[in-house]
Amino acid sequence: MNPASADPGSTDTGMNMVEAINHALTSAMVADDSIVLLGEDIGINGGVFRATDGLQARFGKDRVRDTPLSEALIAGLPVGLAAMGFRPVAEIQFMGFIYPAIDQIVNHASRLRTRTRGRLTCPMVLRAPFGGGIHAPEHHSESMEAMFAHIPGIRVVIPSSPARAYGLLLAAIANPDPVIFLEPKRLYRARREPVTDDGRPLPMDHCFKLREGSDITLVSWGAMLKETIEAADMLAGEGVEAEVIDVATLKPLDMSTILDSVGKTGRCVIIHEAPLTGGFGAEIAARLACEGLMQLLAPVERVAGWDTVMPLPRLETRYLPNVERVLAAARRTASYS
Amino acid sequence: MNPASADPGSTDTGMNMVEAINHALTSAMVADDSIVLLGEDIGINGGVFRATDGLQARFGKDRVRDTPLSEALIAGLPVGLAAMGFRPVAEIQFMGFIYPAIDQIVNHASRLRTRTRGRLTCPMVLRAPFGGGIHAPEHHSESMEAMFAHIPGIRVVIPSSPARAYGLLLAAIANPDPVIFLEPKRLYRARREPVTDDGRPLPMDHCFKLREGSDITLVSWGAMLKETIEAADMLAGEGVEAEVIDVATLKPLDMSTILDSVGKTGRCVIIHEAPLTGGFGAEIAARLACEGLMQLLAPVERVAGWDTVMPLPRLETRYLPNVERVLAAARRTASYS
Amino acid sequence: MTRVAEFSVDRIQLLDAAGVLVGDSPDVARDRNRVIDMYRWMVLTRAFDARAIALQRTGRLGTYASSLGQEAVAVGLADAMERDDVLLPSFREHGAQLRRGVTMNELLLYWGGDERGSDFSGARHDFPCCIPVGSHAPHAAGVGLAIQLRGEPWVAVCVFGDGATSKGDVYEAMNISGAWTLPVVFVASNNEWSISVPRSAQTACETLAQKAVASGFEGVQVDGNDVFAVREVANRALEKARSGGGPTLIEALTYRLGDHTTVDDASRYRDDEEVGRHWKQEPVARLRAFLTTTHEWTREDEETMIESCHAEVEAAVEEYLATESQPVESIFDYLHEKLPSAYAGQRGMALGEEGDR
Amino acid sequence: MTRVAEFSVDRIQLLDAAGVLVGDSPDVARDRNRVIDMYRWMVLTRAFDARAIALQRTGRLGTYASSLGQEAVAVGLADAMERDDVLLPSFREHGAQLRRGVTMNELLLYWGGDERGSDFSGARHDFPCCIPVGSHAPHAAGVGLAIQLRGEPWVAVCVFGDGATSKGDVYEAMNISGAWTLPVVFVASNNEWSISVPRSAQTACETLAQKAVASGFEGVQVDGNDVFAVREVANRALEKARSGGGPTLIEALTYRLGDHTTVDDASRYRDDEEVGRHWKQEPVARLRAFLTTTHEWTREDEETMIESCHAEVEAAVEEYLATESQPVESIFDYLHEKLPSAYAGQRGMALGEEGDR
Ligand SMILES: Cc1ncc(C[n+]2csc(CCOP(=O)(O)OP(=O)(O)O)c2C)c(N)n1
Ligand SMILES: Cc1ncc(C[n+]2csc(CCOP(=O)(O)OP(=O)(O)O)c2C)c(N)n1
Ligand SMILES: [Mg+2]
Ligand SMILES: [Mg+2]
Repeated sequence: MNPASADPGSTDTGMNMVEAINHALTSAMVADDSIVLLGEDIGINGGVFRATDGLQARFGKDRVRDTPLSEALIAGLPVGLAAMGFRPVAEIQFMGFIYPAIDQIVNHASRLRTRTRGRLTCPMVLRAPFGGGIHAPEHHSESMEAMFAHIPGIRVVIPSSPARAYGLLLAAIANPDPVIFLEPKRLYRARREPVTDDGRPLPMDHCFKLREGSDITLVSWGAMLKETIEAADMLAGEGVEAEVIDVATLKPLDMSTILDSVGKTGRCVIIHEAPLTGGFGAEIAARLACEGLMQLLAPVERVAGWDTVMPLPRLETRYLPNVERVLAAARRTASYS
Repeated sequence: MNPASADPGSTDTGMNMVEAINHALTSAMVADDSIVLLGEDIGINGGVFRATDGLQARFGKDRVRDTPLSEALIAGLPVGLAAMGFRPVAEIQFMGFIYPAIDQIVNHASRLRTRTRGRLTCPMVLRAPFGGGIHAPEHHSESMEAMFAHIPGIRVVIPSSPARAYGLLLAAIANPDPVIFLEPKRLYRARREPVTDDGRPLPMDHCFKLREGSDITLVSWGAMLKETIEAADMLAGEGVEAEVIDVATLKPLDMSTILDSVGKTGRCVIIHEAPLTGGFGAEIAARLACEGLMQLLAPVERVAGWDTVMPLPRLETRYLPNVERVLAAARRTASYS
Repeated sequence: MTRVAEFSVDRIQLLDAAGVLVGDSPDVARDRNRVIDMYRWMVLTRAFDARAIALQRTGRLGTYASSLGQEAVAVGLADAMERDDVLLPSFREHGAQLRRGVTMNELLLYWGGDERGSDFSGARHDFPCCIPVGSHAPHAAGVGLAIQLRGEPWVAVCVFGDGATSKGDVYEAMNISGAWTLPVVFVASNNEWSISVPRSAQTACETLAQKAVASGFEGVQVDGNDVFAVREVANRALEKARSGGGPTLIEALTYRLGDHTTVDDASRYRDDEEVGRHWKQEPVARLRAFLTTTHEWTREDEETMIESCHAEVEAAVEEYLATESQPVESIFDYLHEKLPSAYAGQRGMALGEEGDR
Repeated sequence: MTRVAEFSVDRIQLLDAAGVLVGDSPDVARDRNRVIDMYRWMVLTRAFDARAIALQRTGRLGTYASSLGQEAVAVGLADAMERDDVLLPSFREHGAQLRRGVTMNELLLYWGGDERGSDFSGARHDFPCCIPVGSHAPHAAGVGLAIQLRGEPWVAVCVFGDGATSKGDVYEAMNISGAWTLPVVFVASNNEWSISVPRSAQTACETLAQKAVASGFEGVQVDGNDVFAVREVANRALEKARSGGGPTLIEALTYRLGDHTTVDDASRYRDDEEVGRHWKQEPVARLRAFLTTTHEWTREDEETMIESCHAEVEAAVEEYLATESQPVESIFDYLHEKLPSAYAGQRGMALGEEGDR
């Protein structure tokens, strides 16, 4: 249930996403003593994906702590720690095991500031790998980010590249309020890119435009940006210039970037791995129907996981949206008149 | 934390929603020995809202069981019971305490049939009161139905009247798969109406049209239908005939009834108590943007709770959508051109 | 078959139901002023409780959970704590909160539905009430870890009820506190009822103290209506925690003399006879009897104290009733340190409504 | 100070590491065929494990969790169970599943990513593997309740690891099983590691058996590499549960000789030396030694058995490799008893894609 290891590389050859996360954690911990990492197997083992590789050796057992196998606690203990002035960064080993932690997120982390009118606060980050595509065992491939994006008082951030993982994680850690940081594990080792390890955060609450285009807007986040960009490239070959938007921070949602784009293109396809119904794509499509309706030249389409249980690996690729599905939707949308 | 008591009335004077639920449970338990009720304080106390009043006396302690204070268990134990051929109906005392139960819903109840290709199944019902408006303590007024409506493999049902509570609860109990049955506690004692205690279920997976109209479609569920209908009545006075749709079963969503209505009216306002972002209203608005776009004559509006933590009672009414907000949105939408 | 481990649970009582010292007399019992001080906090708590219920009955307070009969647990515990220790209460520890500097006005605001009630002017590090039963236990572990990491001599004190001991998160928090030798004292205030569910239906355990065995540390039972014993046991547990000895679970045996809350009707599920029996054990009368026999506490002393407590409560009630609600924008203004611009529109709408009215 | 409760934990071993009987000789040990039968299940399990790992290494199986070194826990337990008892395994009880009639093809399908692997042709009431650690413990309580309500003599047997004992839901399930005297046997298969976290970091408890004290029932330790002792202790616990005596927690002391799973690299966090030490305790060699000295087990007997086990495994592997995936619509067709019409369109789209390719 923990994938093969690799040691975090240095910046020269570039970094993959796991390495970028490792570097962001390192950089933050060097700069700020109050950061404490917690989670299952994050110590000597460096996390089952190696995101915390070497950190216990470097920062000691006080600051990089293996917890007992207790997810409710992994979310709840940081609330106490954060209220006392620390900045805990906790890891849930896989999103499939995050559910016992929701109570602490909804009932405590998200509202400690509100409840106490700012007397106690909760600057914590809860990291968890999520999503399919690595042929993982049962319960290891789901995408349930929408459950979190509905919870008031938190941020939900999902990186889609090593550089954005680096910068957004730094931003999440620096943020004075709780952040759920969901890492698309299919991207962990998918690609290396140059990442400047300069401790500089990227802005949260902000969509990233990954590709400019004037014919159609493709909106996605996390791992599905891979297929989305592939589709955009193919569309370009067909003479359709797609603008690709990486939502990155699902909550709070930077709708203006999306509205601006759709204002220009009049057409929008939203792509996500999670089940269609009540997925976060619904919020974006809803906002288009509410705030961007008159700009729409074609029905909004959502390309998403089916409204079914995520199948085991043999049928996994039949569940996950693929480039063909994205392309088909984009073609329909682009040619709609 | 438990509201004043009242003993379930009989059909002649009509029933309020709690009484209707009590009668539905009774009727189902008389007809089917395999039904077992579980929850905190549901026995001699009859539940803090008295939904199970008198049931332990009538059906015995084997079938109406007070559990220890353990919500994860209240959701998880029924999975085992159901797999063995029973039909458990479990109560979570308030939705604010349901979060530890989500793990069992996502990872087990919803997928036992899928995982075992139908060898083991999970015909369980999880009941929980939810929503604001009764000036309840902290954590007692939230509406997080959208979190559940995103989970594949379950049904999410919300009644909005005594009769629908009666019929839909019977349907939920008879259903061979898990149902999350959320009861708008503001309606528990709000209104009495004649309910025929005949053991007849109402159809799930089906919206109810509560009012016919051709000018605008108002879509809501649960407690907010009260304000929605009030608004519809006032709109009628202004010459605007609103069609009012009670979604009732959020998952699976009967979108065709909504699309038909909006096909007729071209205008739609969706009303819910839950926070706006990622609320279930998003799904409905999204479906309109995807499947009903060309019928829309005006932007879809959503009238919802703010994207904030539910405030304590003193500011509760400033959080919950009220008739004025519904009216304002409906007027804007109806007059849009 | 080899015996590999043995455990036991002890119970401590110093003052019997008649107010007679039965164990070693603790120092504090000999100090008249200290005893009177503890007694006053208990009396004040009871007066506050009664007034809060009255306010609720007349629609001027929300649902309220009285601590009638449990005052010795709260006060004995808080009395043993240092200012910089951190209290993580459940929702029935008014006496401990008051004793630690939470004002009555704050308590009333909280129970009256105003978030400012949890913005304690004193006890700045104490946690607010915790309504989701037992969910503050993990926070206590976190607070304990913070203290441990800083090498400070303070202790996190987490109080919950008998019902809470059935919660998985309480167990998880106790387990990690044991594993990491955290400075945490867990107090199970066993008032025999979890709303309508009796302690005996909550678990097969003969004691709640033995729940600590599953987390590898000591559990001890104390007569929770005996403020001396509570204070003594708390002291020991606090000292142990302060000196690196790790957590303790204290089971305080007490009784909820009132309804669960103002919306509960306990007569639905328990006998008057049972309640009557427990009135004979209750902590305030017990300490008064001790004061009377040992420290020449007179009827006049008593009346003066009761009057002053009532006056104090009344002053707080007046302040509470005169407190205006916060403006609607407060719903937004404490959500994040800085309101994300995405919510500015909603804030405006909420304010706009203000204008509409 | 009064002592109010005492508890203890015993450990049972019948066969020492050298395969010599040290306790009372259990009946089963005298029955050559029965011993050989148990031995064969253990050898078969080990052969299966090795083959599964090989399949994973060559890309023909998904991530796999081997039970190398833990065969005696699984087989001893399953051997003690009745057919109508219900096994709720974690993900490392292949031996128990095989012994109870789950086929090797089914196990391979499951670990190969095909849901049909949990549609057991035998053992129809047994639960599938449980990946979310400990989350099946509440199910065991539910199964126990079902059995109790029907007045049947069966028992729910729930197996989990040492790491799982830190989970709140495991505690909640044990607590209710105690409170309701449910016919459940909980088995903590303590293999000393929870991935990279050693048992000692999981809890301050000296034994995991003592976790039962918090739920008010008996906990017992057993040498988990001693199939006779496992069987004996399981028998007692099952009999107790069958006869209305309620739950037992069995802590089986064993060791995970391999990596956590095929994607783990245990050399990152533990010494070869430690693993080497544990190889001297392992259950298969131990039982073989006993068979050799007591029941004239020969090298030929051994070779014949190993060959037949391998043949059995190979046949299953062939069957597995020849099994076509289910069609895409199976994603929809087991979601509900009847697919809600709302999803018909999606099912169509999923099928449509089929055509596109
Ligand atoms: C997690 C959770 N479940 C249910 C409730 C509803 N509830 C409030 S208090 C209570 C009983 C608590 O009993 P106990 O822990 O003994 O504390 P006491 O009320 O007796 O002080 C219940 C069930 C809650 N607040 N939180
Ligand atoms: C709730 C949950 N958290 C985390 C994981 C990831 N994980 C899989 S196995 C494992 C360790 C389990 O250890 P233990 O209970 O001792 O069982 P063992 O693997 O040793 O058999 C972890 C952390 C999981 N499957 N479920
Ligand atoms: Mg209690
Ligand atoms: Mg283990």
